[in-house]
Amino acid sequence: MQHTDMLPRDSAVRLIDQDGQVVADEHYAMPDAQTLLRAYRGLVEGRRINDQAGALVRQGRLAVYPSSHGQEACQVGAALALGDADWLFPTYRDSVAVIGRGVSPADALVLLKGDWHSGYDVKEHRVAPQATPLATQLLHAVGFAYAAKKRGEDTVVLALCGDGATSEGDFHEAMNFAAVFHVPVVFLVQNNEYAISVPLSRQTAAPSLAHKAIGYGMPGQRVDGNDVAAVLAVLGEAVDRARSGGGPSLVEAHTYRMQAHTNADDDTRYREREEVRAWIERDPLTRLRAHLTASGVLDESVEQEYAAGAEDIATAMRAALNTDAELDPEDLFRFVTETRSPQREEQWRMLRDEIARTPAESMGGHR
Amino acid sequence: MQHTDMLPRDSAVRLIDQDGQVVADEHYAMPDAQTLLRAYRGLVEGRRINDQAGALVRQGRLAVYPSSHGQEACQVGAALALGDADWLFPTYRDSVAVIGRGVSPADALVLLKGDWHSGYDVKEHRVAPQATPLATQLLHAVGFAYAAKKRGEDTVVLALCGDGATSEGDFHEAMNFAAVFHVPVVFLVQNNEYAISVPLSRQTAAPSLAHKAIGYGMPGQRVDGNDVAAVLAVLGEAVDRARSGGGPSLVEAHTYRMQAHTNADDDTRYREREEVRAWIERDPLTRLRAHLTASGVLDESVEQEYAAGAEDIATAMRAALNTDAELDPEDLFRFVTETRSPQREEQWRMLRDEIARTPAESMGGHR
Amino acid sequence: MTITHDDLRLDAPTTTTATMSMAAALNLALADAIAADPEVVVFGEDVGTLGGVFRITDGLAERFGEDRCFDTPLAESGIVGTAAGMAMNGMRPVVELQFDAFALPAFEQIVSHVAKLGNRTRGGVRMPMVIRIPFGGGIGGVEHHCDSSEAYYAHTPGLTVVSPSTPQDAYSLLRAAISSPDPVVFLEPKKLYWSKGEVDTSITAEIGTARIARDGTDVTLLAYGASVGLAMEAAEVAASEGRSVQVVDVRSLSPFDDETVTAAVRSTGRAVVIAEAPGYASVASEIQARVFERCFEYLEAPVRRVTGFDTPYAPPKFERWYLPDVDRVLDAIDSLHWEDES
Amino acid sequence: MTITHDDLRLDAPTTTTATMSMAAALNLALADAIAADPEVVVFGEDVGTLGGVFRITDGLAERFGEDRCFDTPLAESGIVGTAAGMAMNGMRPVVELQFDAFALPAFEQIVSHVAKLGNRTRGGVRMPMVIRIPFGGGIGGVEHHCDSSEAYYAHTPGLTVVSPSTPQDAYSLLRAAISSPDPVVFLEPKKLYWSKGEVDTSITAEIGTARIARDGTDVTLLAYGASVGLAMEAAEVAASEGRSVQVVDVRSLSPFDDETVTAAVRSTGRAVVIAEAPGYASVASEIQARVFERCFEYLEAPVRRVTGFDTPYAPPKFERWYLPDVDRVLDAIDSLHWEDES
Ligand SMILES: Cc1ncc(C[n+]2csc(CCOP(=O)(O)OP(=O)(O)O)c2C)c(N)n1
Ligand SMILES: Cc1ncc(C[n+]2csc(CCOP(=O)(O)OP(=O)(O)O)c2C)c(N)n1
Ligand SMILES: [Mg+2]
Ligand SMILES: [Mg+2]
Repeated sequence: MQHTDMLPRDSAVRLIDQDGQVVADEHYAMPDAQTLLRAYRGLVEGRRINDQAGALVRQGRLAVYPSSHGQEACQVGAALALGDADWLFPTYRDSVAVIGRGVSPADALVLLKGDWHSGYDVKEHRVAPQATPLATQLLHAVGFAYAAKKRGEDTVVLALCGDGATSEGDFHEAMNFAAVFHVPVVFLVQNNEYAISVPLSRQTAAPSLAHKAIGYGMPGQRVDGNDVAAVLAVLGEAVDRARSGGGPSLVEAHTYRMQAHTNADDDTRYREREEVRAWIERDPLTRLRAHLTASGVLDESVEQEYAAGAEDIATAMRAALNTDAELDPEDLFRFVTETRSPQREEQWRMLRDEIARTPAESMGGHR
Repeated sequence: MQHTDMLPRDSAVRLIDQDGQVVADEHYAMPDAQTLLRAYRGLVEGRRINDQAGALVRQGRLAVYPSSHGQEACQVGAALALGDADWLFPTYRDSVAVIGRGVSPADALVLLKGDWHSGYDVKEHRVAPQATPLATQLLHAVGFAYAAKKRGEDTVVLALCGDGATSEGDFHEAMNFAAVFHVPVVFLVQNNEYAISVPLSRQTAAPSLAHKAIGYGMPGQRVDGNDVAAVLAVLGEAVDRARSGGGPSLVEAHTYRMQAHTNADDDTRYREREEVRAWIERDPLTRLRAHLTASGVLDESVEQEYAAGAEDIATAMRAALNTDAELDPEDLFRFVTETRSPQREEQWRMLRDEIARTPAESMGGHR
Repeated sequence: MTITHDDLRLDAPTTTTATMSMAAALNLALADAIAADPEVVVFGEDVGTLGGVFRITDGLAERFGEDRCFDTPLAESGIVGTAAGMAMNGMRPVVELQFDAFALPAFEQIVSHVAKLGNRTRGGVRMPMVIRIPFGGGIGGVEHHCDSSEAYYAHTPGLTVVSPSTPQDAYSLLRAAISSPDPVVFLEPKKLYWSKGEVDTSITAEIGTARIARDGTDVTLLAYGASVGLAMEAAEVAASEGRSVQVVDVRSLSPFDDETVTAAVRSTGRAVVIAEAPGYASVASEIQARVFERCFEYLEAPVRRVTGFDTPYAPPKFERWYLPDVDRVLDAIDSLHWEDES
Repeated sequence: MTITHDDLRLDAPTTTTATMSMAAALNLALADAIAADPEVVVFGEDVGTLGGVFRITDGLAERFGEDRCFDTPLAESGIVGTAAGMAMNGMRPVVELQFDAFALPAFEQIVSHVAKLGNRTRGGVRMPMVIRIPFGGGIGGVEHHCDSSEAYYAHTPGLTVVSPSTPQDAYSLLRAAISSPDPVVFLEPKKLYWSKGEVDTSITAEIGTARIARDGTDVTLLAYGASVGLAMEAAEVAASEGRSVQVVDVRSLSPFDDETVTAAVRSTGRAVVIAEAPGYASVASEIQARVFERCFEYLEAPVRRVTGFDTPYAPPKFERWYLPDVDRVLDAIDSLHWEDES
């Protein structure tokens, strides 16, 4: 690879424009219609999941929800770009991608509901626990991929992070380790323009985040993150490269967080409504819908089928979230280490005795 | 600045080749003869300091010494590139640069002698304490420069680190903060091919370390680190840019550590003698001597004068290091915080009483 | 309120007395400090335009300009390391790290530099900087948002570590921290951000002093941060059961006010230390050990501690089991060998 | 040697009994672990070709190949974070961080992930990894090379923290650490690297158990790492003065062997805790507090501690004043209310 081939294009790769028109690209091919249809279904479901989760927060059923409304093309693209045996290393914002990998919404939302720190079987779904400390999961992805490569498996690991997270030291160390050990990892940065309130201009002075790649000796590419066709094409190439021994790469997806950082955030304090509205036109759903409708792949009945499927997911989410889980206080001590320490055993005995002495309804108050 | 202007050249900038011949450069001008002569004097003194320190370690007068033998062009270039009001943020390996800024060898070596953690007045010499935790000082340099800029001073800060240190998260965060806040800092990476035993190829897969600069939105340049003329030219431009509000930049100097990492290291375990010998030909002193002699600037008498000056420094080093400093045990407690805590006061009283009860010669043994 | 020390001068432009939340008191302290000293700057993640995720820096950027309160890239080591450099160059940076767990990336800078640079240079440079960290739980936050990491800082020589439990102390201690020539880790109990109290900006606090929060003769509760409220509640309940409970707000975790604490425990002969952090090798163990050693002859019973369990902080739905509560404190008090009972 | 537990199976290809240095014992443990389990990998800075700055990994890369022992880029968070990912994928990484202070850049990974991932996933992933850190001073090293940071790790729930004081324990504990399903911070007392002793590779150690290093009836010294040697020396001197001193090598800083320690102190009624780290909010305070609480009725005198000062580690020339020494231990023993004297 020539050095300059590691540099991203001057503008983001795009295969379908805002109006649903195809953009010719000399390098990246348009995914086939079936794939796009599958992606569209994912977008519809993803949007519904985001909106339903938002509603559940307002109803007090979820502690907090970082929505990926507006970023669904990245979420769906990430889930679809991977093979079954591949692994995803997501962040707190990537619940839709997690669900896209087959985790049930109820399990995916355990963290945000507050029942435990993570609610799904990571090995069954090949999805790491959603990471909150920024950029830290990128290193786990590198180590995970290292182990897979060493065993001769052809697993690819896709690691997600946000634009803000690229400023963390761990981003740097992960990119560097990945390149030096030439492991099968794809880093996907969802550049949604903000890290909570801090705009990209305060995050970096680089021409683009994808320009960081050359500093590690890996290719970087920019993609329109609201064009799921382009996301699939660019991620697909990166995943193929990784799988075939071509090493890691960095993909920057340009997208936008349409809602506040989480429900606890008030985004009117740091960005103009104008700016948010302008992104409605670039919505990942409408553009793909326009394209698929125009090309005759999508019709009213398919639309309805997808909507109904999404509604079923939402119903399941409500049902799951409206059920209070049975919580076992001993769980506090059960998993800290494989063998419980005498100290923790003593503490559990104290708690158990306390609970035994206490009428169930008054726990946490005076006995 | 065009994006691609941030990329370094494909090969390192060089103004004088290994044989002392001038290399024409379209962009960088040869420093004037007086400057080169001053630099030469610095090289002679630097080499002598390195060798004398090595001898003092062998005699047990220094606890440890990380030698910059072979890297003197970087050390001297760093010291000369700065104006009096500028600041240097050096590492453990940069004693020659520290001394080049006017710190006496005796004070510069206090850390390595073991009398205290740092021995010079940082404000008087505008030299930060030599940093051991890798890359951490780069952030201090950024903050320092930020404060200077905010006050409207035209101070430039030169921050040094090694090739290995570029892998640390703090390197990344420092580069990024510097670029985002557009502060007057120049980062000089002395790429001496090794981080202790680990070769550059295990440190990075990048085309060069200077290629990292574009990922932060600052210019990067590569320079032959054994050609003091080129180091001065490239650093000079970077310092001027920083001073005139042009922001930070990254300079990678290609050089070689001719000796072991420190006296405690055995470099025969990880590199061929052949490799080391090959670098003798690229020695920074011989090449500049050849150039200056050929151009008639340097003659036998000046050589002798410089050698005598260097010998005086070595004599002063021996004298200083052969003197046992008067140590005051209360110093352990004096500087931890401005106001001594009751806890530390109590501990000092205990120690003072212990010492009072103990014949001086037996401290540390049984009383 | 027993803060009477006034050896630290406050340069607040005006003095105020008003009832306000701890969040407002902290905001006022920052504003007054910025106004009083041109070298004070406040920065971190989301502290500028947004005013901080807890709104502690609300309005500062607008009022004093981007120069005095601003956002940085998202990198905690970067924030603390840059602040260290500024402090070396005469500024008084006050940085916010968003939650306890997100201070950890800055740990090397804090331990190896912030805590040591003054000593390393024999006072040649001082590190007048404040690291503000919202700490503790009790707010139903998800993992990494509710830790209590004071032990890491208190154990580190060179750092001053304080935590307020009232709006008054929030104001006065933060002003004192910003005025300090030494680096201060300032731990803000999240749970108390919206608790209210009177604040008199002319009252100064001296770092290193504990505060008798409640008088009592039978047993001494030693607490800091959000646990002080718990101690006060427990004292109230115990009083209704006929026990006179003294409460000491330790406030300054390092340095520690041995004088006040030792005198308090000697006066009652019984003590319970309360803290939310896991107890093992913690500030609570330190206090327990010190009190034991210094009050040994005066103790009627072993000093007890009521702390968080030695487990990661609990998920929101488990908080009620995890957190020290009034009953747990009362149980501890009950265990203190009361010879008049049986 | 009282290590008799053998519930941890050792898969060493052969067993050896030989006299060797602690460094050699650690090297042997690594070699045997690599040979026994294909998932064990050793990596870090300079551990491959060079064999480690202390030569603990000497010859491993050559003998077992670059696959099993290799160098990484110079980034500690990278090393630990990558190891965490490997552990999630079934490997058993053993990483070396070069000195205590240079482990600090990895602190977030250690605290927020290594310690928590097993709990977070309800055991869905385990973190069978070992973080080896040469710790402590007494070797005349310059700043950042002699710290003792065990308190940071011991305070963190989810981490196992051990430190050997003999070549035998170095071997057996390191094998046990590598076999553990949980993450272990393995602290190697630099000062003892070249101290020698007999090593029988068939002896297994159980993490979580203390070791009675010397019997005695008048007073119990509690120590770990390099301080065990100091305790033994002090016991010897005290014996010559007529006092029978028991020495307990705590070995496992977390979990802690309350059973052995409590029984020991109850048997003598007096105790001194010895550690090199600054004492404030430390493992020494924890031990002191636990012993106080559990042995209160048995104590003839307050439990004392002899620790490093609450200052940054001393420059080489000041070590003689900084480090706990025999006299300081003897002074502490003397202060334990000996009624037979005055
Ligand atoms: C190490 C760390 N520091 C701070 C935070 C608090 N925090 C949570 S999300 C966030 C912003 C992240 O921005 P970005 O990476 O762009 O991702 P986005 O939320 O936009 O998806 C911050 C500061 C954190 N989780 N981890
Ligand atoms: C954070 C940290 N990790 C590890 C070390 C131990 N160490 C000291 S120097 C060194 C190698 C540094 O290599 P490089 O940056 O290339 O500088 P050089 O020594 O070659 O000048 C290492 C690993 C350290 N000082 N700090
Ligand atoms: Mg973002
Ligand atoms: Mg190097």
